[in-house]
Amino acid sequence: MNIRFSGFGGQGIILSGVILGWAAVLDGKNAIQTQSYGSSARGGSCKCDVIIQESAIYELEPEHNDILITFSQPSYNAFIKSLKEGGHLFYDSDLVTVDTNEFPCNSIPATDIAFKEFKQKIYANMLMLGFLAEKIRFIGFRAIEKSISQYVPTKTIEMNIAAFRMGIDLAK
Amino acid sequence: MNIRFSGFGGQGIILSGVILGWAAVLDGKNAIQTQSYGSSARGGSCKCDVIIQESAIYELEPEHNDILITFSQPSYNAFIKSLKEGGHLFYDSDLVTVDTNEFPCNSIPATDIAFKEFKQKIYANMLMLGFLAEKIRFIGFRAIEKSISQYVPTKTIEMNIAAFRMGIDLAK
Amino acid sequence: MNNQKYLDSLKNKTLFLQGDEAAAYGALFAGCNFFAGYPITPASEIAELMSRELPKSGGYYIQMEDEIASIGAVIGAVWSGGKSMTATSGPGFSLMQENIGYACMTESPCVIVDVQRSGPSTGQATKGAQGDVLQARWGTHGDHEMIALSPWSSQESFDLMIEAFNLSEKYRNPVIFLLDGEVGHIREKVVFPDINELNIYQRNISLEKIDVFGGQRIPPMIEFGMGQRIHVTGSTHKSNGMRDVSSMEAHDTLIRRIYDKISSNRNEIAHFETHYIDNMDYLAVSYGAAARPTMGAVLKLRERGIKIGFLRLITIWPFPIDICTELGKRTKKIFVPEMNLGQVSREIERFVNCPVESVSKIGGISHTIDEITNYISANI
Amino acid sequence: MNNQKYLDSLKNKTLFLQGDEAAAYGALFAGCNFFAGYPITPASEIAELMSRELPKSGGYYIQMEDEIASIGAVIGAVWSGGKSMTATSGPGFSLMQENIGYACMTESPCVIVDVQRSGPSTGQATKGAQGDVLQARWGTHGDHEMIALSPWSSQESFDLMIEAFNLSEKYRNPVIFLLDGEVGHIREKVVFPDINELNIYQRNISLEKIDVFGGQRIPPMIEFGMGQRIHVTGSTHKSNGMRDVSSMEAHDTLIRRIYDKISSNRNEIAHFETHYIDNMDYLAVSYGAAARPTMGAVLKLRERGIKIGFLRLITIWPFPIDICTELGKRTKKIFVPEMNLGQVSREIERFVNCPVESVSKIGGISHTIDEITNYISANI
Amino acid sequence: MENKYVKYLRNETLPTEFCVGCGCGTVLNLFCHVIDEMQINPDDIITVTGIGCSSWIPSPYFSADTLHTTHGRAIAFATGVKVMKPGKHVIVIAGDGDLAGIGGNHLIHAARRNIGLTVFLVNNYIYGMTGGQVSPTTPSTVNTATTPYGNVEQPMQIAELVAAAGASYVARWTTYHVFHLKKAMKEAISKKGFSFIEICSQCPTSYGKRVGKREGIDQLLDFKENSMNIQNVSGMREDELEGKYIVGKLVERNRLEFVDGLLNINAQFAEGVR
Amino acid sequence: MENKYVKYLRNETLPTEFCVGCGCGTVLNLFCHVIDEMQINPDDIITVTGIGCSSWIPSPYFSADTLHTTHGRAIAFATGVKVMKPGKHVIVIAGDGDLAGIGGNHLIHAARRNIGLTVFLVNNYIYGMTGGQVSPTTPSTVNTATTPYGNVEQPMQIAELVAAAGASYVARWTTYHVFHLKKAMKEAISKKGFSFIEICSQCPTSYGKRVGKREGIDQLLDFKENSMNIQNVSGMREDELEGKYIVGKLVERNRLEFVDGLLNINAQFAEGVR
Amino acid sequence: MGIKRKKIEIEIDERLCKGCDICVILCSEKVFTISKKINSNGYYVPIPSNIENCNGCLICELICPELAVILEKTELDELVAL
Amino acid sequence: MGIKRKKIEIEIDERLCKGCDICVILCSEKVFTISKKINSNGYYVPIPSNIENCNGCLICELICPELAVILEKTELDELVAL
Ligand SMILES: Cc1ncc(C[n+]2csc(CCOP(=O)(O)OP(=O)(O)O)c2C)c(N)n1
Ligand SMILES: Cc1ncc(C[n+]2csc(CCOP(=O)(O)OP(=O)(O)O)c2C)c(N)n1
Ligand code: SF4
Ligand code: SF4
Ligand code: SF4
Ligand code: SF4
Ligand code: SF4
Ligand code: SF4
Ligand SMILES: [Mg+2]
Ligand SMILES: [Mg+2]
Repeated sequence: MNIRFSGFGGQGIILSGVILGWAAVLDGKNAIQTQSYGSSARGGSCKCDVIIQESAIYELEPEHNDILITFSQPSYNAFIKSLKEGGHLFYDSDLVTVDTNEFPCNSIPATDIAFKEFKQKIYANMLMLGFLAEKIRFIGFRAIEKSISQYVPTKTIEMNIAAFRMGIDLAK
Repeated sequence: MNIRFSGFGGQGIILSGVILGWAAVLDGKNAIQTQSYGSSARGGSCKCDVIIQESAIYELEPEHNDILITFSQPSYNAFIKSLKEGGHLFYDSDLVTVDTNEFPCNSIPATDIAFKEFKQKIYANMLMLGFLAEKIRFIGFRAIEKSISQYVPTKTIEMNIAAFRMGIDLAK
Repeated sequence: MNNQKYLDSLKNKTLFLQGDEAAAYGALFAGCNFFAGYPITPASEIAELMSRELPKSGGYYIQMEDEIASIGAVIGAVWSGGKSMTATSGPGFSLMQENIGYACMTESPCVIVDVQRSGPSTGQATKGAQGDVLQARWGTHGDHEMIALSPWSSQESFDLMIEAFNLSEKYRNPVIFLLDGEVGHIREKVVFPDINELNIYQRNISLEKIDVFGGQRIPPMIEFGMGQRIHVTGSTHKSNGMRDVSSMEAHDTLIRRIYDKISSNRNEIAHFETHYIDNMDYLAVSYGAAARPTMGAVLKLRERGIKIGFLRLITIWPFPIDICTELGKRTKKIFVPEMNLGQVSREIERFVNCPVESVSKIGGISHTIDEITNYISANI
Repeated sequence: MNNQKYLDSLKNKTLFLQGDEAAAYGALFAGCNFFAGYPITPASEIAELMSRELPKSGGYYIQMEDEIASIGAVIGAVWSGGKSMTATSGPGFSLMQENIGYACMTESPCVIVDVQRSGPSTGQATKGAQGDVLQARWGTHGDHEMIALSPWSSQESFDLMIEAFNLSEKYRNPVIFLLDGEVGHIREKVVFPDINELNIYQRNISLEKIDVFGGQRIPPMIEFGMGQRIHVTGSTHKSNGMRDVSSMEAHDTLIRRIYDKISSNRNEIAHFETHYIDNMDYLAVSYGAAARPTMGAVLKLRERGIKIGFLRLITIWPFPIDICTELGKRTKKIFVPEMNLGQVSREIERFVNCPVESVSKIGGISHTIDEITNYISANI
Repeated sequence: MENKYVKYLRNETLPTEFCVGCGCGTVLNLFCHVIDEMQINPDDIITVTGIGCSSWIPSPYFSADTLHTTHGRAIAFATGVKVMKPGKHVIVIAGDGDLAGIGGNHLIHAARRNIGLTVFLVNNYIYGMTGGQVSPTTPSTVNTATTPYGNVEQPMQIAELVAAAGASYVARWTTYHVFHLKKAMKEAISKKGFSFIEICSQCPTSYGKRVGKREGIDQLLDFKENSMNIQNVSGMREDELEGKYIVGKLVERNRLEFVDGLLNINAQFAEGVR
Repeated sequence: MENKYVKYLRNETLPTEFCVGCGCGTVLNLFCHVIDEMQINPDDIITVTGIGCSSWIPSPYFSADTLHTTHGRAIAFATGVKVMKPGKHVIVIAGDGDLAGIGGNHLIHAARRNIGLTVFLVNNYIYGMTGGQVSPTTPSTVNTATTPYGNVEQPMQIAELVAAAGASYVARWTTYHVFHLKKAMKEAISKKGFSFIEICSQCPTSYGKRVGKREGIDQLLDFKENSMNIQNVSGMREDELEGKYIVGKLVERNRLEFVDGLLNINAQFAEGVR
Repeated sequence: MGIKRKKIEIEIDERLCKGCDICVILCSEKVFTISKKINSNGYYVPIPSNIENCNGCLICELICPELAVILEKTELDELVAL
Repeated sequence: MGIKRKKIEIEIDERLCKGCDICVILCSEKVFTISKKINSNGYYVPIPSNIENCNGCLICELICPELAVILEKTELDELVAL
């Protein structure tokens, strides 16, 4: 399964991918994660790809994704074409306007909720991750939570997991 | 014919070889000249090889010389082995003591004569060149004189040619 | 914390690491205690990790003013008892060439990581490539041999880095660690070993004054400050290290020994992996990032009934000549997927009589499995 | 004095010149008006002659702080309308590699002389060698092609330097002038031509704003200061020069064009000389200094009734593949005398099926005729 | 309405790729103003630069002949340009790492040689483009991506160094000092010989955030509050000056410009004097 | 009798290959005296050098561990040595072209970094070993092998530059000033941090003969007659100082030594403070 | 004698502005206010809401990193009774 | 009380000296004279012919580029009547 997270730098895009990839490994799967970063343009769009498979992973840069998660209009525009037929689109409904109905869509106003519920926009990524995990159910929640607690600063583990769980609830 | 000039830096060794080589060219022959120079050791021994042939010259570094001209004991010691059987040795009799009688020897106290006759030791090389030219007679004197006048500073052409001619006379 | 304690703290850990990071940890396990470098994409992660971890293990990280200084400091550290390394990408690797030659000439063991990016020149700085394969062999002036290794995964990046240090110590030669931007940047699972079970080659140091530059094919080293008053020079030297810049024999003896110590041990140094070679009509040869989709393609082609074998090079230099020569006799055609315009494929041509076809892709993105599968299907 | 007057003053002159000096005069005849360099044995004579002669012909000589700066200034001068060059030896050539790649990438015509000395590293600084042949091709990172020429006499050094400038202008690529310390330092007769009878390739300069980096295989150049506001970069760029560091297509298009403009014109660029190839059992291939005793040996062997032909390479890169392939089919064995441990011989192996034997000699002194004669006699 | 200075930029490259609040943009902005006010035709400008965020000021943004070179080598390339085009304004704009780190040798030698280049060094105290590694100007004790436990090196005083190397004009200003900086840029461009301005600039992304100044404005306010004019610092101790930005003109003097020196010799040959 | 300092040399390499009257020999001689007087065991010295005549002082002559590196890079190599061997005296001796020409960047950065190296730069105003090409310190107007019509560049004031770069100890003396130079060498070796002496030295072969001073003694007499102590030059104009050798101590100050900085951090980890 | 009155117009170029707020904070006359609305590039472009307070110091125009502040001064001659 | 009298011996190492004459010219007491005889290396080694004039300043020993000046001071104690 090929999953692409995308958005602006600073939205925690790459962290989401790393957490998911590692969670897949903890769950006994094979996973690789790659990211693209601009040279100077820190504010520009950024992406993070995760490939998760039961078998060994030989392809490093898949042409098409099964899942696209996007947190900004420019990245939506740039990457919607990479989504496979039948692929799933996830997006922040406040930040992205979708102009196609080719794909099954899933959205929450993650950034807004994060700001309202956790006082910091940065938790949007964990909200979305929970939302995604529940909708797709390909990686165990336990593995993801373990991965979260390994990757986020110790002081924020609780908050991040709370956001993740809220994401799950929102998807139910 | 392979000719090696040798001595200390500053004795005009290389100039002798260049003049002879160019004279050979002026005389319609093929000639190449090479020189070796130490890295920092300006006072150490130095050598200058000239190859003169009627035919094209393909060999750049002959193993053996037909003629060795030497102006210092260290260079004599270093290069006497490079002289071919039957090769000719020329040396400054004040500066070099010869310890073999394998080769036909020709010597003049060139440096001493230069100092006495021309007030500068530096003319020793032209004295020796004249001496050599007359003894071996392989390049026309006119060509050598023309070459000298092209290579020495304009002001010293006359003196150099005078020294060259004195060398010829000394060989007679 | 000292080195042993530090490594014990990592024992048997499993982490999700980029190839770059895995290489850095590999170096730490190999005993690297000195890193000098200069930031450059896509190699900076190595420096950053080393700057964070080395002080914990009692080692030293320095950021120098440029890459020339970096490799210089690395070599200085080697002779002062360090196990040392640097990491860069093409532009910095080009700048290091003069002193890489110095390391060959002085037989200074060290590891130079080149995380290859899309060149020439500045090219596409954030994109991976395999364009420096021949530069790794021929980048510096004068005759020399070279050891170069190229991993295809994070785990191998870790494991092979230990091997890189071992080879460099054993053969007293710089080792080029040819990562590529793709393998350097994928994050994958890496399992650390127990340091006590690893085979770490200990530098052969002589405490007496002996000939450090000759007398045997691979002489022992010394360490500065022990009283031998050794003379180390990049000029031609005698076996005692003293300069000899005029004798032909001195040069010939030195250079041929330095050359032969690698080339005559080619088979010991050359690592590779083969698949399906017992029963093949065609052969794919690849390495590093490109080897992954190649492996995928070979599996796919096999499924389709095409008898194709796969030779994955791990050691690039000295080139694994024997296996190529042998396999070359048993195949109709060799396909070489590489992220360059055909560099390893050229080398293979020297040893085989069958056609060798470069399946090249440049522009920063590795081949897809389909691209290779389709290319081979169409060209057999 | 301006350039025309200056060159007229040299018209038809015969001089006794070192290969280095002849190369410098060749450059002046070719219209070189900018030289930036850094002293190094055995190349300093070129700089010294240029510093003396360029001001007479209205050109500029600068000694820079190092070789990296030298090649940088050379490229800066090119885009400002200069015909420019530098000269160095192995250590400096290694340092220049990064910016040589830049010259390839920006298609900046210039000539880089490498008077090869005994390496690697500092080696034997005053001794000649041919150890940088493969470095000339592969010294910089990333995929690129290269033009490299190697003369065997002072006269050819002069003539070939004019060709070097012409090729560099025509193909918009740096040209490596691979002198060796031996040819660079022998003094021989050189006859200058009449400048008015020479074929000097005039740079194709566009006064309008056009695509300077694409659109055709070899686009015209511009000159700074003419109002086009051109953008020149060593990063991957579009045909208008603007950076594009993310698109695979941009990179692929650019790099393949830069590569192909040389490789597809291989036969036009490749100069060589053949002797006795119509009727031969064996073939000797050589170039530069080593070609001279090789020629002597071929003559001697022929006298002895051994049917040996001789291929003297003048262009080393792009490699004269066709002639090698062809002659390879007609010979039992190829002997390659070189002053290195076998560099051109490796390349030949790619194209022939007969045995290729390197007759290598290192240590600063070229082969004697007897050495080559005896070696070949003993190994046929 | 359109900003009338935008015409000096390559329009298709806008908006810039600089991070939000980056000082590079201010330097670019001021440079446009300077060229406009000096009424210099951009066709008479050749910009030369290296690799780094600051190098993007001329490449691609400012619309003139642009030579985007390798990391650290801009001044070396520019030397070749200036010799062949002595009548043009050859202007180098690049970063601290580029010009004073890897390229430091070219900088001091060009200053010594007194070649008529104008150099604007954008000192953001960090390797910005590569993501925040320590640079030669990073203050001591600062944590960066490669000094996670604090920088143990001492920052280079670039302007002072270039002055000691022999430049004809040397000044230091910050991106906060827009009027002074604009004036200094004009002086530098007008000056015959090697002229140099160290421009202290904010880099919120790679530097600011490491010193608790996450937004561009935070560093600008620091520049505002902690700058001292060079005329007022003589006699102050090193530790008193820590954390201060010493701004002002360090040097202005007349020496033979390098290319003039070359041209003189050539003229002597041309006139038959030699 | 034997000179008791010859024991500090590699005997088999004597007599030296320096030209008659070369100042490199005097530097070598004084260095032996200094080591003897300071009672330093040569086993505790690691010399590092580059390529050039001056580099031959340690390589091969002075008998200690010797790292003879590539042209210009001695200080970079020495940095690796010092970090791994902080307890040893790491001493760099090389030429003006080597350390300040091609190697200038390493010089200024090592000074800035304040790494505890001792650097003796033998400034003979020329590229000696390669036969007399202009160097960064060749005075203006001098004819050399590559400035046949006179040098149009300005000579670098190396000591001043190194001082501006941040060194802990900087002095300049000539080979004529044997007592001062000997004392300065001792101070430099004793000093913690980066210490530097520019030693003006004669090169009769490649430089002296170009300025009418064909013998070593001629340049020594020039040093004798035209030296001024730095304490007496303040306020003098540039043109008044032309042709003068400004000798004396330029800087002596205390700053954190680089390797100490690294060791501090490691110690914190070792002690579990971090 | 005439005294010059200046008419100042200020606009912010939506295409270029990245909402760094440098102009907002450095303007001593508080001419700009922070926008609450994100623009199509994703930035909050300030609004020059108090142009009448502008003293024409030009800091905003000069310091804007995106050349996004467009400031036009029109000078109107006006007779003033002394 | 003792006053120290110094005995000074000076020798020039023939193997090392290259006859640069720096010692000859810089010795303020003219202790050395230029030799007329070339040595086996081809150099004219000075002769310390006026050792008695030597004031022990050590310049010759320190400045000799070849470490060829060997200077030994022996300090002899001596009783002196005040
Ligand atoms: C030879 C070489 N080494 C390293 C790099 C990687 N690199 C690119 S930009 C840069 C540093 C940028 O810092 P600076 O010059 O201060 O510019 P900034 O981005 O801070 O404006 C580096 C090290 C390179 N491109 N080339
Ligand atoms: C990279 C490189 N460039 C050039 C040279 C040639 N080279 C050898 S010594 C030298 C200069 C020596 O001058 P300096 O450092 O002043 O030492 P000196 O001989 O004057 O003591 C040069 C340019 C080299 N060896 N390596
Ligand atoms: S990283 Fe720093 S210097 Fe680079 S664009 Fe961003 S803020 Fe500006
Ligand atoms: S060339 Fe100059 S520096 Fe070199 S040994 Fe001779 S006198 Fe000394
Ligand atoms: S300073 Fe410029 S970019 Fe920043 S908010 Fe104001 S107008 Fe926008
Ligand atoms: S010109 Fe000055 S007062 Fe007017 S808006 Fe701009 S900063 Fe404010
Ligand atoms: S100074 Fe030394 S080398 Fe020179 S003449 Fe005197 S003893 Fe001999
Ligand atoms: S010690 Fe002084 S006085 Fe005595 S010989 Fe030497 S220089 Fe002359
Ligand atoms: Mg910076
Ligand atoms: Mg020098």
